[in-house]
Amino acid sequence: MTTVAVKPATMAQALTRAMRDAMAADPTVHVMGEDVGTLGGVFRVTDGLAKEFGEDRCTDTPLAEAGILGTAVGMAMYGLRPVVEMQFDAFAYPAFEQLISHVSRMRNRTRGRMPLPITVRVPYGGGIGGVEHHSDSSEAYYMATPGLHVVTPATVADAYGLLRQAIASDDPVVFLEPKRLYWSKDSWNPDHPTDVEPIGRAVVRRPGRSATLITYGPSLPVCLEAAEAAQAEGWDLEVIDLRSLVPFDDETVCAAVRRTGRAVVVHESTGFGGPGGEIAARITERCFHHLEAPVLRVAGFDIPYPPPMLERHHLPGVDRILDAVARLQWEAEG
Amino acid sequence: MTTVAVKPATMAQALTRAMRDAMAADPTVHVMGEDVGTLGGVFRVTDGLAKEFGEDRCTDTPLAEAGILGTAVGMAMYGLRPVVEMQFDAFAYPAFEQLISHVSRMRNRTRGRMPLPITVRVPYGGGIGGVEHHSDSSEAYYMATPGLHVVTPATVADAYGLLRQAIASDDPVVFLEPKRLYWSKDSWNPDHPTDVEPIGRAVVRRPGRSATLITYGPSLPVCLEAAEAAQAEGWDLEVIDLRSLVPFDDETVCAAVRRTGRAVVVHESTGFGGPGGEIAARITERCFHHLEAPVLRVAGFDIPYPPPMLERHHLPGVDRILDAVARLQWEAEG
Amino acid sequence: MTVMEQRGAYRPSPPPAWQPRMDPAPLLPDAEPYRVLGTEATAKADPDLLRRLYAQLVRGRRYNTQATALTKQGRLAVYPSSTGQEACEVAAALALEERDWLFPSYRDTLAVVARGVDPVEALTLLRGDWHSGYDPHAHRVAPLSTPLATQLPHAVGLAHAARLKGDDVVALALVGDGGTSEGDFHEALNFAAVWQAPVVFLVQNNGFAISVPLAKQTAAPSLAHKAVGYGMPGRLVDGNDAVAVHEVLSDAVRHARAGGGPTLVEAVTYRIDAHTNADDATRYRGDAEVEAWRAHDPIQLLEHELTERGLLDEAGIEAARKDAEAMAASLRERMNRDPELDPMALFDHVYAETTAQLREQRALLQAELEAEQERHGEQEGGAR
Amino acid sequence: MTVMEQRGAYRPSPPPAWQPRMDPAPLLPDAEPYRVLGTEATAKADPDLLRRLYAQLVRGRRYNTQATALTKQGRLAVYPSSTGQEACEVAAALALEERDWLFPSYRDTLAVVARGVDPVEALTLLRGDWHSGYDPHAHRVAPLSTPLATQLPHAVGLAHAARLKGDDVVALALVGDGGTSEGDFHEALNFAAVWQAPVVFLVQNNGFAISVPLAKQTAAPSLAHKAVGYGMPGRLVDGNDAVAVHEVLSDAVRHARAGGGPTLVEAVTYRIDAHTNADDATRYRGDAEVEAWRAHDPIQLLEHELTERGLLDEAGIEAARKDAEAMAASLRERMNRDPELDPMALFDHVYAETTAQLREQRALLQAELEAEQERHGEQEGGAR
Ligand SMILES: Cc1ncc(C[n+]2csc(CCOP(=O)(O)OP(=O)(O)O)c2C)c(N)n1
Ligand SMILES: Cc1ncc(C[n+]2csc(CCOP(=O)(O)OP(=O)(O)O)c2C)c(N)n1
Ligand SMILES: [Mg+2]
Ligand SMILES: [Mg+2]
Repeated sequence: MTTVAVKPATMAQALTRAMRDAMAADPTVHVMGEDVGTLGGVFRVTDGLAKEFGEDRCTDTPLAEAGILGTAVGMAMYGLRPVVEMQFDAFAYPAFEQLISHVSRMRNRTRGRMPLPITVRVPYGGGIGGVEHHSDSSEAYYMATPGLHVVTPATVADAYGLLRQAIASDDPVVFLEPKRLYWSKDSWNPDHPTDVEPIGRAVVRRPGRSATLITYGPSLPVCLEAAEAAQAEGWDLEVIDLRSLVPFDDETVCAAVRRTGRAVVVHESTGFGGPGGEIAARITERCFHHLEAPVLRVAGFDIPYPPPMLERHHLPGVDRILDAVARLQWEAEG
Repeated sequence: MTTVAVKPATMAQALTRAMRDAMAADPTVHVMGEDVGTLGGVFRVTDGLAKEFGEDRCTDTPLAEAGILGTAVGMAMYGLRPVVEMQFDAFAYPAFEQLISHVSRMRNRTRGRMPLPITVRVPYGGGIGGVEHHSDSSEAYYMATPGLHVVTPATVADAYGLLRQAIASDDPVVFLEPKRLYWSKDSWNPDHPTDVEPIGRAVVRRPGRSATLITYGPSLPVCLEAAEAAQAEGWDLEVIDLRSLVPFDDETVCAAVRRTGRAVVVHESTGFGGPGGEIAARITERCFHHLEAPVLRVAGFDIPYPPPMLERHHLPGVDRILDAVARLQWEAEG
Repeated sequence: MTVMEQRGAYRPSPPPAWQPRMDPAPLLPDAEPYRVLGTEATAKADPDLLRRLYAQLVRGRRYNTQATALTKQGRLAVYPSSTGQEACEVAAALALEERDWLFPSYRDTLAVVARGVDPVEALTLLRGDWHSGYDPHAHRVAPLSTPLATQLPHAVGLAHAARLKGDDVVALALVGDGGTSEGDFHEALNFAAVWQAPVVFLVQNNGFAISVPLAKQTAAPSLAHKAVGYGMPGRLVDGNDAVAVHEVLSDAVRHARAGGGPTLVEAVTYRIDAHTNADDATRYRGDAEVEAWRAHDPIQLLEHELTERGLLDEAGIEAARKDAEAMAASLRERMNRDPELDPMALFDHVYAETTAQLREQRALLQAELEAEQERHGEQEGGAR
Repeated sequence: MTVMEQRGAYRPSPPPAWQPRMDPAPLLPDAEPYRVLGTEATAKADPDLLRRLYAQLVRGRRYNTQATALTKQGRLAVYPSSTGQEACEVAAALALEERDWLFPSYRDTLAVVARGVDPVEALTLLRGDWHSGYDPHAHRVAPLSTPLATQLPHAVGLAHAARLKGDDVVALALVGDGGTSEGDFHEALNFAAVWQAPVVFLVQNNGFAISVPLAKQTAAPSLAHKAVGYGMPGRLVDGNDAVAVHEVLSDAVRHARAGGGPTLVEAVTYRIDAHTNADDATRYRGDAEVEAWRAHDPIQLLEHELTERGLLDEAGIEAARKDAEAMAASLRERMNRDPELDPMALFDHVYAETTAQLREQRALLQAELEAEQERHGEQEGGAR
C-alpha cells in the first residue's frame, strides 16, 4: 500500500474526518457520548458533526457510560451503527458490564443473528499531563475479552483508515485512540484515505536486521526514535506497529522475529498482565528456535498511573528501550 | 509446613469457617453481599454467619454490585474490614469501576494513609453446568490491575488459610473461589488451620523431573490427574499450584522450571490475554537458557464461555494437557 | 477581578434559571395498586380479551409446571418459574403489537412464549445447548437477559432508534424488584425520559430477589415512585389482576407510541415458587405468606370473574385446560429428545469473520474429537 | 398440580403484601427553591453565622480566582473553578461538626479548604505532584473524587460503619447535576435509604456537565424529586443563598445524626466560569445567561443583606477582603515553589508490603535515574 503524502493533518482531524465521511456515506452511523455534540468532544474529535448531521446523529447523552453503551446496544439491535465516545480511558470502566456481558457476546449468544456493529472510541494512555484517571492504558482488559476487536492507530493515515474500517465492521470494535498522538501531524492522502492495511494486519514501520521492536499506538513514535538512536550503538532495529491487538497478526510478527532472532515488546500499559505477556508468549511458542534471547518487555511499571509530574518516569522512553535491547544477549552471538 | 490431616471438609465449609473465625477474632470484619444473610449465600458459603453474628455483621445488601463494593470502600475508610461476596464472576463486572478506580488505588492515592483492607470473594470458573454468565474466569482483569492482590485456593486447607490471610491483609484482595471445587472434600487440620504458606508463595503439589505444569484454582486437580496419567507415557510431571497470581512467586516457579527445563501453564480462562501469557513470558525472560522447549499454554479457547452442554470441550482436560506435554520437543533431548 | 470589584445589581429573587417546571403530581402513582377484577371497572372490559387472557394464563401456569418438571428429569439445567406471576407475563406479551419489541429478563420465558416464540427455543438457555435459542428478529424478542437490569438500556436504545427511523415501534422491558437497585435501571430510565423514547418499563415486584425481601431492597413508598425522579409517569397495578395489568400496559404502550414518552409500571405480585428449582425458599420465608398469595391467584381471580359474568362455563374451563395440556405434552415430548450439539459451533459466531487464532483452536478441538472417536471406536471394537 | 386442582378461596382485594406505605408527600421538595436572603426568614438568622459565611465566601471567591491564575502560570495542571458556587461549597463545610466526614467531588477543593485542609494540599491533585495531597483522616475529608458519583457509595458506607460503631458521625457527599445520571448515584442513595445511613447528599446543580445543559441530563421536575424514589426527603434550595443552603444542610445533618436517615438536597446554582481553564464555554452557552446569574451572585446577595441589617460596614468588607488577599498571597507564594518530587515514591504505596516485582522495577528506575544524573554530571562537567 503506497500512500502519496499530500496533506498534513493531525490525528484528531483524521479521526473527525473518518466519522464525518462514515456518517455521510451511511445514514445508520450515529455518534454518541458525553459532550460530543455542541462542544465537539473534550478533544474536539467530533467537532462539527452535530452541526453537519444534526443532534440526532451526533448526540450529547446524559452522563452515564453504562447507559451510553447500553443504549448503543439497543440502537445496534435496530440496525444502527453507533460510534460511542468514552470521554477518557478510566471513564469507560462503568460500562464494563455492558461491554463484556453484552457487546462482546451478543453475536455469539444469538448464533450470529444479532451482530452488534458498535465502535467504542476510547482516548487512552498518558503523556499529556493528565491528572488521576485520565491516563490509563486499559487495553489488557479488552484483549482478554473474546468477541471484541481491539484496534489502535499510531499514524494519521491509520487513524482515518482504521476508524473507517471499525465503523464498517459488523463486529464490535474497541478503538483505542492514543491521546498524546491526537496533535501529532502527518501527511496523508485524503483522496485515498482508506488506503491502509485492514484491521488484523500489523505493519513494519521500519525494517531492520538486528532485533525487532513490537509496539502499537502511543509507543510507536518512541520506538522509531529509539531505533534511530540505536544506530549509533550499531543496532539496526526493526519496528512493528501492531495496529490491531485483536485479531493478532502472528504472521507478520513471527516473520519479523524469525528474521532478527531478537525482540522487545514495548507498551505503556503496566507490564504484569499487560499485552506484552501475551505477545511475548505467543512469539516464543511460535519462534522458539529462532530466538537468540528471550523476548523482553518494556512497559509501564506495575503501579497505578502516576501523577503528571512523575509520569515521565513511568512511560517507556528511548533509554529504557535501548537498555532492553542491550540485554538481548548479544554476547551469545560472538 | 506440614499439615496433619484429621478432618475431612468441603472447600465451601472451610471458607465458611474462615469467615466465622475471622469474625469471631476481629469485630471489624463484616460480610456483605446479595443473599449472604438469611439464605447463607447461593453456594451456602456464608451459612450461619448472620445467625451467629447478627445481620449487621453479615448483611443482605440491595442488588447492586457497584453499590456493594462502593459502600464497602466507605466502611473500610472507617476502619472496618469488609468481606464482600460477588454472587458469580460475571456479576462482579458492574463493580469494575469501584474496583479499578478506587479499591486498587486508594492506598497509593493517599500515600498509604487510607488503606482499604477489603476482601472481594468471587466464585469463578466453569465446570458446574452453569448457564451463561455463571462460569467466567475473570482473573486476567484483576491481574492487570496494580494495587490488588489476586488469590485463589485449590485445596481445602488453602481455602481456609488463604481466606484468613486475605481478610487479615491490609491490602485489597480479590479472592477467587473455584466454584467447581466448592464441594471437593479433603482432610485438613482445624487445629492448625492457618498453617499454610503465605499469600504470594506458590507450592509444589507434586514433584517431578520431566516437565513442570503450572496452574491454580480449578485446574489443579486436572493437572494432578494429568500428571498421574503421564506416568504411563514415561513423563514424571511436576505440578505447581500458584495460589496467588498477584503477587507472583517467580522464585518457586523459576526454580522448578530451571530443574525440569520444560513447562506448561494450564488454566481455564481464555488463552489470549489470559494469565498464561504473563506467566509464560516471565518464565521465558528469567529462565531462557534453561528451557528445552517454549513454555506452552493449555487454556480455555478464545471464545465466550460455552453453554453447559458444550463446556467440557472448552475446559482444559487431561488429554489436552498431555497433548501439550507431548509437544515439548522431547526429541530435541535425544 | 475580585468580588469586591463586581458590585452592582443584586437580585434576591429565585435563581435565574428557575422556571416552574413540570408538575410532579401526574407522575406519581396512585396510593393503591390499580385493580379491575372485583371492581366496577370490570364491566367495561372486553369479553374477548378476558377469554384470551384466561386461556393464556392457564397455558402459562401449565408451562411453568411443565418446565419445573423438566428440571427434575434433568432436561433443563435450571428453571426460574413465574408461577403466580402469569398475569404479568401474559399481559406483557398481549399488550404489544407485532412490530413492537419485548425485552425479557431471565425469569420471563413465559412472556417470550406468550409472544409467539417456540417454547423449546425459549428454553434453550435453560436447557444449556446454547445461550439464546430463538432468532430475536423473528418475533422481536431480545435474548433473555441474565445480568439484571442490563436489558433496560437496550430497550431504550432500540425504541429510540425506531423513533429516529420514523417507525412507531414501542419497546417493553421487564425487570424484577431486585433489578431496580442496579445502576443500569437508573441510567436506562433517565435516558428514556431525556430522549422521550417510546419504551415501557414493567417491574414485576414479586416480593423477593432470591432470598432478599423488598424491604431490604428499597425504602421507597413504592417502586413506581421512582418514576417522578426521571420525569415519567409511574403506575402501580395489582400484578395478579391480568385485566388491570393489560390495561395499564396497553395505556402506557399507546402513550409511548403517540410520542408521549416512557412509563414505569410496577406490578405488585408474588413469586409462588422458590427462586429456581435449585433454591430452598423455606430458608427465608414462611408458608403463611405464600398461602395468602395463593388465595390471590391470578388465574382464579380471572376465572371467578368470567364465571360470575357467564363468560366461562365448565366446558370453557375444560377447553382451556386441554389446550394447556396439549402444549405441555408437546413441550415434554420435544424436550425429551436430546438437542443436537455441535462443538464446532463454539467457534462459528464469535466474530463475523473468524480469526487465524480461532481457526487454530478449531483445528485443535477437531483433532481432539477425532482422537476421542477413534478411542471410542477401538474400545467398542475391542469389546465386541 | 395444575391450576384447575387449586380452586378455592379467591380474594379480589388488594394484593396481600400491600400495606399502605409511607406517605410520599413529605418526601417531595417544595415547588420553588428555598431561600432566606431577601425574605422574612432572614430576620431569624444568627448574625454571627452570617458574618462567618460572608468572610468564607469572600475567601472562597478569592481562592477560586487565585487558583485559576495559577493555571495560567503553569502552577496547576488544571483547575475546575467553583466561582458562583461558593455558597454551596462554604455552607457544606460549615454545616458539619468536626467529627463528620466530607466527600468532595473533583470540583470541590473550596469545600475541602473551607473545612480546614491546607489549600496547597487540597490542590495537590490539580498541581500534579501526587494524587491526593492531604491526610483524609486529619480533617475527615475523603480524597477528591474524579470518577463522577463514585464517592457517593463511599459516603454511605462510611456513615453506615460509623452508625454500626455507635458513633454519631454524619457524612456529607457532594455531586454535580451531571453526576446524578450515573448508576453509582442511584445505588448510593438506595443503600443509604435502606440502611437509614446518616448521610446527606448535596447536588450542586450548576446547570451544566461540561457542555451539557440540565435539560439534556434529566427530564425530572427537579433533581430533588429523585429522593422520593428512594424513600428519603428531597429538598430544593437556592444554591447562591448561603444562609439557605447552610440551613437546609444543617437540618439534614441534624436529622441524619438523630437517626432520621439520609436526605437529598438539590442546590440550584450556576457555574460562572468555564468547566475548567481548558474549556471554552462560549461554544455552548451565551453571555446573557451568565450575566443573569452574575446578578444573583452569592457574595453580593449576602453582602447586601448584611449591609442592610447594619451587620457589615465598609471596614468589615475591607477586613474580609484583606483576609482573602492574605490567603491568596500565601497560596500564590507557596504554589510558586516547586513541589518536592520523589520518583521512588511511585513504588512505595501500591501495597502495604512491596512485592518482589516492584522491588525489581524500583531498582530499574533507580539505575536509570543514576545514569541520567551521571550523564548530566558529565555534560555539566564538560561544559565547564
Ligand atoms: C448483575 C447481576 N447480579 C446478580 C445476579 C444473580 N441473580 C440472579 S436472579 C437474582 C435476583 C433477582 O431478583 P429480581 O430482580 O427481583 O427478579 P426475580 O428473580 O424476582 O424475578 C440475582 C441476585 C444477576 N443475575 N445479575
Ligand atoms: C465516570 C466519569 N465520567 C466522565 C467524567 C468526565 N467528566 C469530568 S467532569 C464532567 C462533567 C461533570 O458535570 P457535573 O456532575 O454537573 O459536575 P460539575 O462539573 O458541573 O461540577 C465529566 C463528564 C468523569 N470525571 N467521570
Ligand atoms: Mg423479585
Ligand atoms: Mg454541573
